[in-house]
Amino acid sequence: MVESLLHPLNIFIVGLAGGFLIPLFYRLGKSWTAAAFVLALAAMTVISGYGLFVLLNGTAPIEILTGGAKPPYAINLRMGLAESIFAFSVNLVALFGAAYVVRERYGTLLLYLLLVMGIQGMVMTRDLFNLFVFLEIVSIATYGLLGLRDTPASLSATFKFLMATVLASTFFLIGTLLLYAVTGILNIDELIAKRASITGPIGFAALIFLLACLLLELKPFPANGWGLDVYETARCDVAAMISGGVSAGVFFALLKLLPLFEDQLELIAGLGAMTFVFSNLIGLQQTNAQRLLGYSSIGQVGLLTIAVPLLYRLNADNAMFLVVGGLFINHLFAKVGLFWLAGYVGRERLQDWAVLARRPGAILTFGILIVAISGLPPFPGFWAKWQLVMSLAVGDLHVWIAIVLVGSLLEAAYMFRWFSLALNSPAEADGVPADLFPIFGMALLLVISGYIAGKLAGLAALWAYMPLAAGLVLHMLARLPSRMQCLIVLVLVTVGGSQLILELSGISLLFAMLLLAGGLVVSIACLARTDHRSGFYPLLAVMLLSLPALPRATTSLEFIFVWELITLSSYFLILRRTEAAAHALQYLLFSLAAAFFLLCAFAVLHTQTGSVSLSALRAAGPDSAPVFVLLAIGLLIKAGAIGVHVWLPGAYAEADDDVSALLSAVISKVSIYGLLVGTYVAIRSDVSLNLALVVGWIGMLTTLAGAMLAARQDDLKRMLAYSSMSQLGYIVAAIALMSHLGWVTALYLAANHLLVKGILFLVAAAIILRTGKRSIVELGGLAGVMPVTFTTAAIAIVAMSGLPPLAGFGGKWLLLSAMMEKGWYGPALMTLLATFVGFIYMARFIQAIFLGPRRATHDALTEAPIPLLTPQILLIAGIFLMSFFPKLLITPLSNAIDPQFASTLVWQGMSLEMIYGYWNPVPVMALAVIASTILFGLFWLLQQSGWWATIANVEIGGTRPSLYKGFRAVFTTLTPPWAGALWGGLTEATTTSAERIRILYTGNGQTYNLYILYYFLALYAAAGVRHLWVAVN
Amino acid sequence: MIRRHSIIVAIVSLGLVFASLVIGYTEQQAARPLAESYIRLVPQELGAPNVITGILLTYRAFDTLGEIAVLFMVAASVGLVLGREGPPRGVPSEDRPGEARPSSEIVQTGTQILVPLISIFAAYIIMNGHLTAGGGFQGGAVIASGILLVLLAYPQYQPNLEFLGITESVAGALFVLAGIAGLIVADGFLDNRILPLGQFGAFFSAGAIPVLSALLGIKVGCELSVILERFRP
Amino acid sequence: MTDLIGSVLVLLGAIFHFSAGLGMLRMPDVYTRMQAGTKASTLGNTLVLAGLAIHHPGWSLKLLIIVYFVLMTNPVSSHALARAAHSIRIPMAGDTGIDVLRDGRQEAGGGT
Amino acid sequence: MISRIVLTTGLLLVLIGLWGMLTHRNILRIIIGFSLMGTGTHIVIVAIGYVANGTAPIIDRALSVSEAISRAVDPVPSALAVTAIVIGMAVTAVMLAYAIRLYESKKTLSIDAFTESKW
Repeated sequence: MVESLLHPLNIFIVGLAGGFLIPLFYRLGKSWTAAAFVLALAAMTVISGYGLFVLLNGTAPIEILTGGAKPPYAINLRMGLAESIFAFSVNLVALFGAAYVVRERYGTLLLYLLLVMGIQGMVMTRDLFNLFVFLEIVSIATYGLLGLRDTPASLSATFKFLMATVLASTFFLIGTLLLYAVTGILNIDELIAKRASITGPIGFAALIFLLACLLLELKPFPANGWGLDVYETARCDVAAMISGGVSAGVFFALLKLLPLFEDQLELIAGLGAMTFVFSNLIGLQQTNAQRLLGYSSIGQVGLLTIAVPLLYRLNADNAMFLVVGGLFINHLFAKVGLFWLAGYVGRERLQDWAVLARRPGAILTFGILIVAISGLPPFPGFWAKWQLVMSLAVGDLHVWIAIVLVGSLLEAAYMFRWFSLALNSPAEADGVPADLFPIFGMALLLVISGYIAGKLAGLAALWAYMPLAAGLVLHMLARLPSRMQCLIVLVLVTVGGSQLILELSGISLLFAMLLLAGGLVVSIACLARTDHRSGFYPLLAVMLLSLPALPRATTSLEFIFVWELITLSSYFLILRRTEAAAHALQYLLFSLAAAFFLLCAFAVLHTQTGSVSLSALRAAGPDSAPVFVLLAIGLLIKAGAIGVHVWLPGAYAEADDDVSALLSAVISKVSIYGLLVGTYVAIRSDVSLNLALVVGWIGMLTTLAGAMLAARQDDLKRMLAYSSMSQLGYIVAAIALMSHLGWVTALYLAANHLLVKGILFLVAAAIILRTGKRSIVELGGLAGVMPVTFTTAAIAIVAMSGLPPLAGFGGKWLLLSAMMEKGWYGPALMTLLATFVGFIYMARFIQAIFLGPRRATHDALTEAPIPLLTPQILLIAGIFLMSFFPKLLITPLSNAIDPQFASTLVWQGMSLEMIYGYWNPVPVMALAVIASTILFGLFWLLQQSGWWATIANVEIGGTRPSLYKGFRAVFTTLTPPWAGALWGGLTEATTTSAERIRILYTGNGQTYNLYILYYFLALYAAAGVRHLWVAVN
Repeated sequence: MIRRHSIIVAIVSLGLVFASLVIGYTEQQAARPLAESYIRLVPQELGAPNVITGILLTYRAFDTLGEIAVLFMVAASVGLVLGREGPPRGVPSEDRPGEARPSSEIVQTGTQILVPLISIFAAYIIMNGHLTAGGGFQGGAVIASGILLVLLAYPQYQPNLEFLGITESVAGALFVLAGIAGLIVADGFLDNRILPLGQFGAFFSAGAIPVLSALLGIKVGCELSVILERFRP
Repeated sequence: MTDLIGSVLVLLGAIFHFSAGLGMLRMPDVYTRMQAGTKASTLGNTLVLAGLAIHHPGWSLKLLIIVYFVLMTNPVSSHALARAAHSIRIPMAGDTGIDVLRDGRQEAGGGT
Repeated sequence: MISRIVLTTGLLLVLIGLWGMLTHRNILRIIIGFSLMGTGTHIVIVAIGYVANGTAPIIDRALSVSEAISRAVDPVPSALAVTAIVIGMAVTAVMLAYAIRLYESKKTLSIDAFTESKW
């Protein structure tokens, strides 16, 4: 009995009977109607849920017969696994959405219930004309529900929507009947079986009519003005049902009929691509919240329309399941949640969404939904996109991969711009908030489906989710005082981190320890701030734990998952400061671009070696040069190499002081680890060794440019940001050496840079905390007032600049000897020049801030607080350890570097010990001291003789022309802002092109009908050309 | 001007597409296999002489059920959009005279003569749906035309919306009930063999088809009159 | 012989229908077009049906009912249409002589 | 031969409906254009079902089952036409309802007046 009650046919019986009986219940009383309505929705959800459960356990698709006869004569429906997923998710959304509709008039309940039934009818029916009837049921229910809001704008938008959908369904009707004229069949399964017989002009026209309707109902790019107007003006829950539910029904119809359109697959994918890219492009220019959601919803459906035909062409069925399921579920829950949030906020302009920041739960839900839509971990969109790129790469469809990634980047751009607008713009008093429950439900469903999709994609390891779990725990404890929370974070990270790095070995162990220890020590400084920072500590926990998780990743999926987790958590941390909004967005976009390059690299690797694990990098064949190129580009973007460094100073400098310390000291090492992992490939593929030289040159150029830019800065934190950019250049060059010694130097420099930059940024934090000023010109003579900070800064500067006896000198020496050994004389010369320029800004750092005349106001300053000093002292201890007992670090380093790697190198030079042995004696140190004094003397003379003034421009006005001003003029001329101009110009070009394309939507309904007609004709022509083309050869 | 030219170009090219259809079209010499089996099956399995009503009310009854849902929703949407319960709609503007004027005496007498004729004709169409041409939808439309004539002739006449609404819902619910009965008694949802097939061509024959056709006729009649009522100022 | 008469009647009916169509096109304003359309087509129908009745004597009763139905509906509906057109003051052709309805309404002081 | 003429008239009606819908400014004429297009589609549907010199598929004294197979018109398109006509009517009713509300909101029926949301 129960079995027959849960049969999918009951969905339609409940829907129809419920629909017909609601007016009767209304006569009984309003509460009866609402109860009947919710009961009907719940029944549908239970039935489809049970169907999903049964199908997951492997039963055959459930056949639904009507009219007491077998299919060709009667209409049949079918509930397979895909249908049950679509039906169940739409039902869930409808059930949650019932909260918005339940108090309306009975007509609305009736329409809502029949709409949900209509969508499931479209998903399940196997009869073409029945699909037309359900399409009409869904459309008419939408027309009725759109009538709920009766502003003039929404009425005219609905009329445009009405005209467009009637035109589209007429196409479907003509198409169905022409198909019947050619084949004499209405049942979809039989049609697909006999699709070879659909020939001749009528057959061709029939298919194009059908395809045109299905695509038009999905609101394709040029002919979707009407869809956008409805999204903008409809009531938010109706718009949610249209964007989520109705597109689900229509999209599944397209999926079902795809075998019929076998020679138009590329055309469909092309049209989908056009929609995906252009709607995301125009999305950049939107100011109205719901219209922006309209563009994003149309874009997401466009992405689905790209994925399905291509995967069908490659007949990758399991990939199709994860990709279509993941993308659809992601779009449905996230988009519906955001539309409800639009209703919850109740304001149109994006800036006015700042009212969300005042309500605690709301901003978290908004963040979850935004991250989910942009296809970032841990939500289903991310896994689906990963699987999509992998499958497309297997099919060598690289152009499509580029389209998908560029579109997703555009979407992430305007979604996160919106989020930062909501977080940072000033908020006025907010009204009484409606209930957040349905939206929170959607966020919860996203998290659950994200985990399931993750398991499907192959990442079931719990350790990958540990950072998020820690973040959740911290979020629970948000009520505690901030110092307590910080301690909990430190404890959690130590425990979690150590548990993470247990199984590691070799370089990954060393790197994991470096990142974990560095992160912990530097984040002690967070104790300095006692004000309540909502959301800071959970994000900090996520970031600190995902850092050691990166070396733990064994497959490329895990690597990208953790990589994007780090990017996300650091983005949100930077975003906390209102001035950092623009820089944070730049940081995110560049990091995402880097992640996408890595994704492409792993996709190409996957096609070549067939395996997803990172160790495949070692086994890469000789033709794996493109993998290395893509990897290198991605990692150089993340490391902030010359040309792509525009995001680095803004992100590092504008973030909170302790966050910027973490960013530059610890997170910048992530790209270094990536390079270490990636460059194995370089050794294998023949062409890569000189590619490595190119990377080496880029590294050295970055160092030089970074040093010069740092020397130009007046802002304290910007100078340190540029200096960490230049130090990273050294490390990149060291790795690019591809020699055993080179890699030892790289790791040695990385550790040294972490310690040094940690101290310097904490010093900067202390100075800003005490004086409140950031520009060096206004500071001076702080040594007297802040002695301890002065000493730590001095030690750090000495270590960084490479002066003996501290670790910096050892690092530079190793780097120089590695370069000599490799024969890279150019880069070696550049290293010397860069060190010299570096020394200039480091000297200025000490001289301008600590020595020299002190301002009167700074006399009463006190020493930096303890929590800022303790990490500095720990780091200093680290530096001393590295300087005076290098054996402790270098020996584990050299045998940590994979012996197999070392063996391939011809090792004729001095053994490490021997070089190391040479390093200690006094002559080498003396030589260095003499060299630097001579250089200084030379410049001092030049400056005195006035020759210098002629070169530097008139800027040196002071009585005693300071050495520094001369250099500054020279450096400004040497580092013209080309990179800034390049990226600025690019963004300018995208925004203006978006502006120009937007004019297409004139708002006139009749014009939109003309666009629809032209869309059909274009489709007919394109398919016709392809048809002839196929016929010709 | 560009608009007009672009419209002309669009229509002409669509005309070309249609021309290709007409050229490619060859008239059917004999019934298609599906049609042939329907013509054989409907009289034999369902006992209904009119093959189209047989298809409509049994084999493709799910479509018809969808149809009823469509009409039901239109009545509801028009009600929502024109908002009977909302603020008094249709403030009498200058070009619409006060409340509607009673129509002329000729029209009233014409109505008195015609309405009985129309209702008889409608009943004939509905009840003989399975025997001769016609059926629930067509009959319902004729009923509605009768009611429209009455609305025109006597503007102040207010059809009882409450009653129409209830009959509409009850008829729909009964139709679904008949479908469920088919599931339990006969061998499929909406199967008409829940009642005896009776003698071929007789008034009470072809199982549930006459009943379904009657329900359909009443429901469509009520729905269309509700819609017409909503459209009055 | 009877077939000849029948088909002649049908032909006559067709001519009247044609004239109805012509009238609709050529007449200057709404009212004249309407009366042309109604009168000619009613007579046309009657003649066609009569011709049919001669062709198939068996059907004559049904045809009679149809003629009755046409005679009932066609004039009444065009009458209602003309009154409605007049009440929303659709303009008449220039050279109309007298307007009985308007004069009638003025005498009653536009009471209705 | 007959069905080819019927098919052409149907398609011509669709074109005329489209032309009316695209050129006329008044919303009611646009709706008339849409209903014309609907009627044209229904005529096309029926034309597709026509069988050479066929008659209505009603089995009675005049047309036995065996005879019907060769002389009866294809019943399926006619059945679909009934459903399509009902849908056409339903959609026109909704359009007229919105036309009334549009008229009340802006006191004009010209489609060009309703272009609020754009870009």
